[in-house]
Amino acid sequence: MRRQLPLALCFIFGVFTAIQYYVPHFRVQWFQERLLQWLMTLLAFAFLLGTVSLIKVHYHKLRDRAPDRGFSLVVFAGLFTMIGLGFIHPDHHAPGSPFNQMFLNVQVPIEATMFSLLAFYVASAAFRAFRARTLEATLLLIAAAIVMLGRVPIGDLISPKIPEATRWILEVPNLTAKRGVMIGVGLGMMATALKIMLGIERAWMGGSD
Amino acid sequence: MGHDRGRLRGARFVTGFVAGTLAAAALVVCAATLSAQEPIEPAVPESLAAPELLAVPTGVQVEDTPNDRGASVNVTWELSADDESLRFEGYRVYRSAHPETGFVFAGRAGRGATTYRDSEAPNNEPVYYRVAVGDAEGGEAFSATSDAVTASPQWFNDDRVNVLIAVFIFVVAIVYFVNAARGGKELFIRRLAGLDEVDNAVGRATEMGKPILYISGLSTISDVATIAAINILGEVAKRTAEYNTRLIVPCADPIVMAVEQEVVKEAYAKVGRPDSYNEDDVFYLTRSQFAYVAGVNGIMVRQRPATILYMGMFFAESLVLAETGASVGAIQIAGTDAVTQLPFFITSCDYTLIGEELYAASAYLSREPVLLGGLKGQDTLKFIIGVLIVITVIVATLAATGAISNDFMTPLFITH
Amino acid sequence: MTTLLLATVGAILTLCVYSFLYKDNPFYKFAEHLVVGVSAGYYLVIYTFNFIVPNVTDPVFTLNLGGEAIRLGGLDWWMALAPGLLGLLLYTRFFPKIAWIGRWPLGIYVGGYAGLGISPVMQARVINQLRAGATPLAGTPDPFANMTNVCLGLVIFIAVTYLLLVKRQLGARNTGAKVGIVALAALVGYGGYVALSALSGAGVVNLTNVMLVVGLLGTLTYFFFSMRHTGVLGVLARIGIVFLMVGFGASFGYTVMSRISLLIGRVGFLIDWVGMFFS
Amino acid sequence: MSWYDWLLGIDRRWIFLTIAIAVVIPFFAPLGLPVVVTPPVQNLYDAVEALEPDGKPLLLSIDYTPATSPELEPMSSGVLRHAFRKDIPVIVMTLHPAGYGMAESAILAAAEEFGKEYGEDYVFLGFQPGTSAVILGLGVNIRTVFPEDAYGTPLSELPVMEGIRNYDDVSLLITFAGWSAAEAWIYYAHQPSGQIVGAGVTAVMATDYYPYLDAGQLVGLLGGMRGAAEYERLIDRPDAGARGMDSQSVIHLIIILLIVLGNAAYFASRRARRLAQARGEI
Repeated sequence: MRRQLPLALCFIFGVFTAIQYYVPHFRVQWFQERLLQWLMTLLAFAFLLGTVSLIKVHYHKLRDRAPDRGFSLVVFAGLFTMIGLGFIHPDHHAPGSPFNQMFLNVQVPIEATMFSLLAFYVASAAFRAFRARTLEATLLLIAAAIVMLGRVPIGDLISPKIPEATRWILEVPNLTAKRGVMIGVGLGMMATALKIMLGIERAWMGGSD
Repeated sequence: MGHDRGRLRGARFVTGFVAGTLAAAALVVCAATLSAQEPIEPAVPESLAAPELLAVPTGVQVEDTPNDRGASVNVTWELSADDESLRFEGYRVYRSAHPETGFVFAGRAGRGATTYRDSEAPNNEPVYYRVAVGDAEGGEAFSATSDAVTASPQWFNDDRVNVLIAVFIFVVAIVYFVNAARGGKELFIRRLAGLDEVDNAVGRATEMGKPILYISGLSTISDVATIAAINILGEVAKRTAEYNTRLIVPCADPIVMAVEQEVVKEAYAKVGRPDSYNEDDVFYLTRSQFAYVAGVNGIMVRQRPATILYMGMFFAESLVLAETGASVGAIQIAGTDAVTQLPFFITSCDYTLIGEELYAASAYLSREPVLLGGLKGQDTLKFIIGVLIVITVIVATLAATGAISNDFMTPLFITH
Repeated sequence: MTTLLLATVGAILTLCVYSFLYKDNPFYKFAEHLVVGVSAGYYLVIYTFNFIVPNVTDPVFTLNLGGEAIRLGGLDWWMALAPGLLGLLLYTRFFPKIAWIGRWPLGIYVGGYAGLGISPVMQARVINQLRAGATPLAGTPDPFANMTNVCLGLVIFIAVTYLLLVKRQLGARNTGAKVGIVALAALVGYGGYVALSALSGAGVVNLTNVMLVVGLLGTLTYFFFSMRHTGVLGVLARIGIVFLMVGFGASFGYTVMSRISLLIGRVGFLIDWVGMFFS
Repeated sequence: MSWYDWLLGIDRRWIFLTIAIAVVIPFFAPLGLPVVVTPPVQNLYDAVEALEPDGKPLLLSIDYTPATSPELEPMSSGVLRHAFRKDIPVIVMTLHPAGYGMAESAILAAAEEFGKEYGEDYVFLGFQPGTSAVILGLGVNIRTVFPEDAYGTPLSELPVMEGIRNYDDVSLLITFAGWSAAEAWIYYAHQPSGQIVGAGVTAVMATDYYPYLDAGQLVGLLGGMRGAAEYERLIDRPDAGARGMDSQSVIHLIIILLIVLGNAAYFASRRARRLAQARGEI
């Protein structure tokens, strides 16, 4: 029961979702649609697990008087405000709802700004780590420089050959390399999926025995 | 002795495989008999007759849609002579169980269209179709009635035979080599530079008295890369448990967190240090991509890990994480199948596992024969694909230069 | 007024995050902890109301499935109850004694998704790519012929220079000899370019497609794990890694654009915000 | 201290400052650089251009989130403007909860500009969770996936939705996404139903989608702000995409300069070290 049953469930449902791909009959597809809903619903249930973990970690910080514990209160404030607003006003996406306002004016700007930090990091990575140490590294940085120029108007101004070279890089070496990776990764994905179904990869249960 | 046990396990494996397949087949049958969703009844009929009617479409043909879930019929016709007319308002398709009367509206198609797929036809009952043209004044002219057609659902999609065959070969290859490995066959695996460093990196963190940070990507467990990351985490956790080094695992997905807690706990138990495991070190941060990054950046600058491992599925956050990691002076080892993020890991990390190498990593670290067997199976398929590429390229070249016809290649590549 | 207030909140938080570029500081810590809390709450609420409510609680308790009434104890009702029970089993983790029951729903989740992927991946990532990769090596027009030939000419030039200059260390002492060798290599490279152009111009061979095929085989070889990369395999794997690196370089160059777009978006937001005070 | 040691040891915050200055300046002093149209963009434009006015509707899935909207919003605006100018009916939906507000604001702005009427000329279906399940569901019946539009109106009461049941009744599908949604549309809409799919993705993702373009699984592709700028040029209405191109150009030059400087310093220092080694100083 402890190990066999979850492995059996894993195998049975795996074989079902694998086989339904070949069975268009509505009776099978009907169950398949339900099953997809089940999977998403399971994830939804798991969010409570995650949230409890987050609360626990920050509660322990407060309890243990860890440095910066004050900020754990900020986490709680944000978390409980959102949960409170979300459950009081279930109309989450209504333009004026407080839940949506919190999302648009707190979460969105912070996240977008975090994301935009990338522009700075790209520049510092280019300066710090882009070294022509080996043939491979040299090719990487030459290709990057050509594509960078070829994708902006200034490349067209310098020479019409640059956009042409950019297109060539994207559609010849890049295309075929990506295709190779895609096939390889595809095989790896299928093999891993198969090994999970067959109970060979069972790390998801914790441990390998 | 060991050989016999291997064979015994192999036999049990095969029995389990057969039994499981039967159970799944039973599930399919159950699902089929249980479900009772019948197609919706068609809507209200429309009025007929109007002045100055447009030319009707001719040659109305019908066929049961092949390889479908049922309730679907393909209707085709030839364009009305007035298709280009300014008064033309589109084709309207009508359906009836009787060839003369009782036609109900099934759907419409625009100017220039010659096909329509009715997806609300009754299953296993003959029906007839007529195609009407509507004009600007609301008038309608009907075509002749089509032949009878019976919509039916199919139990097998024969457009996907090629995929099925390919998957079958793949499954056979993997199962064969896994069994061979169970039987004790020695399997070689080439060096993966990044993974040789894992041991050194753990040692280094121990010396410096600093923690190791393990980021298993931002995807869910439905992503195969995440599974690979979890497997690698198990191996890494065994090493950190041995050295008694702190391992911090912030998670972006609650299910992944639940699984990783199990995996790390198990690893600590296995090397005999269950007490060193701290559940607060494997925790959920948030699902939100850049909120997660904000949190992890904070952990990096405050905990100053000696080693950071990035394994799994990554998105745009990869470089923010890796550059912040570099700025705190950590040794960084990355592995992902996210092609777009690989260049960033390659530039800012010390070692990077590219694409499929990530899947090979858990086999490489654990050296478990079954996992290595799976790799051998994958390589076999890769070899077959390589041969296929050579053959198809030769055929395509011969065909393009007019030496042969390449029609016989088509069935191999039909795609639907 | 509200707009200005809300924009100000967003702008201040934006500046808090940018302060991290200077160094870690309390403003950043505030924004970081706030967004972790808010976003965790956001996802909990969204997933609860988008999945648990319509798929489980509504049908099970109010017999309402997507706006349609269902029968208590009917098939639809059981189909809604099942994921609810499975979901609750996840919470057995909170009770160490029965925590192992939590593996049942995990088994369904992991297995269900594992099976789902196999065939579509085979079709989209393997068969379709194989089909697209079956390019004829001759007899088709080659829009990239010139660039391919330039590249191959460069490869010849570099190879000759490398062989004569680096490998044999001929020019280590003599600058004149170095220049001569480079000039010779350039000549050979240019000759190669002219010869290849003549070849592809005559339609004898489509070099771009040759490159695509060789690159594909090389990349696949690089991912061979169960054999040592020596001999032919070694050469192919080396070609593969060259193609991979050019591909990654291209991704990098392309990506830089996206990142800057985001920064432009944020800067635009801040500029608009400042503008609000003057309008 | 030699120049290369200084350069190699430079605080990265100076680089950050340079980037910040470079991105702000074009906002106040636009350069107005010209944009050349590439084939993937032209193909998508042609696909929209070929649609019938008042014919089968165009389905737009606006799947981006606020994080990627700077790149993708100009694209969706461009395509919406193009469709509205040609009087093509438009159905808008989203696969991402955070895409709801994005989709709504994009469509409202474009509809207002062209005086389009809700329900008659376009409709917004809102968000449904479950990516692949939603896409597969649309292939069977739109009404089971979206029984009503985003504002609670049943689809049967919206003229533009009349007779629209699944992909058979939709002319072209374009997805704008900064995540794997575009791939999902290929797998679950193009593969099973043969639905013609076009995509607008971030510049990062664009290279990954070339194989799909090449294999005919995508009819056209817009990649990043540049793709948006090209589309803006095709519909002859420069906007955010074109404006962004100026900042892009300047920063790209700076980054290339940084790569060159970084390498120059690296090789100079390596050479100096080798010479010192040769002299026996180390």
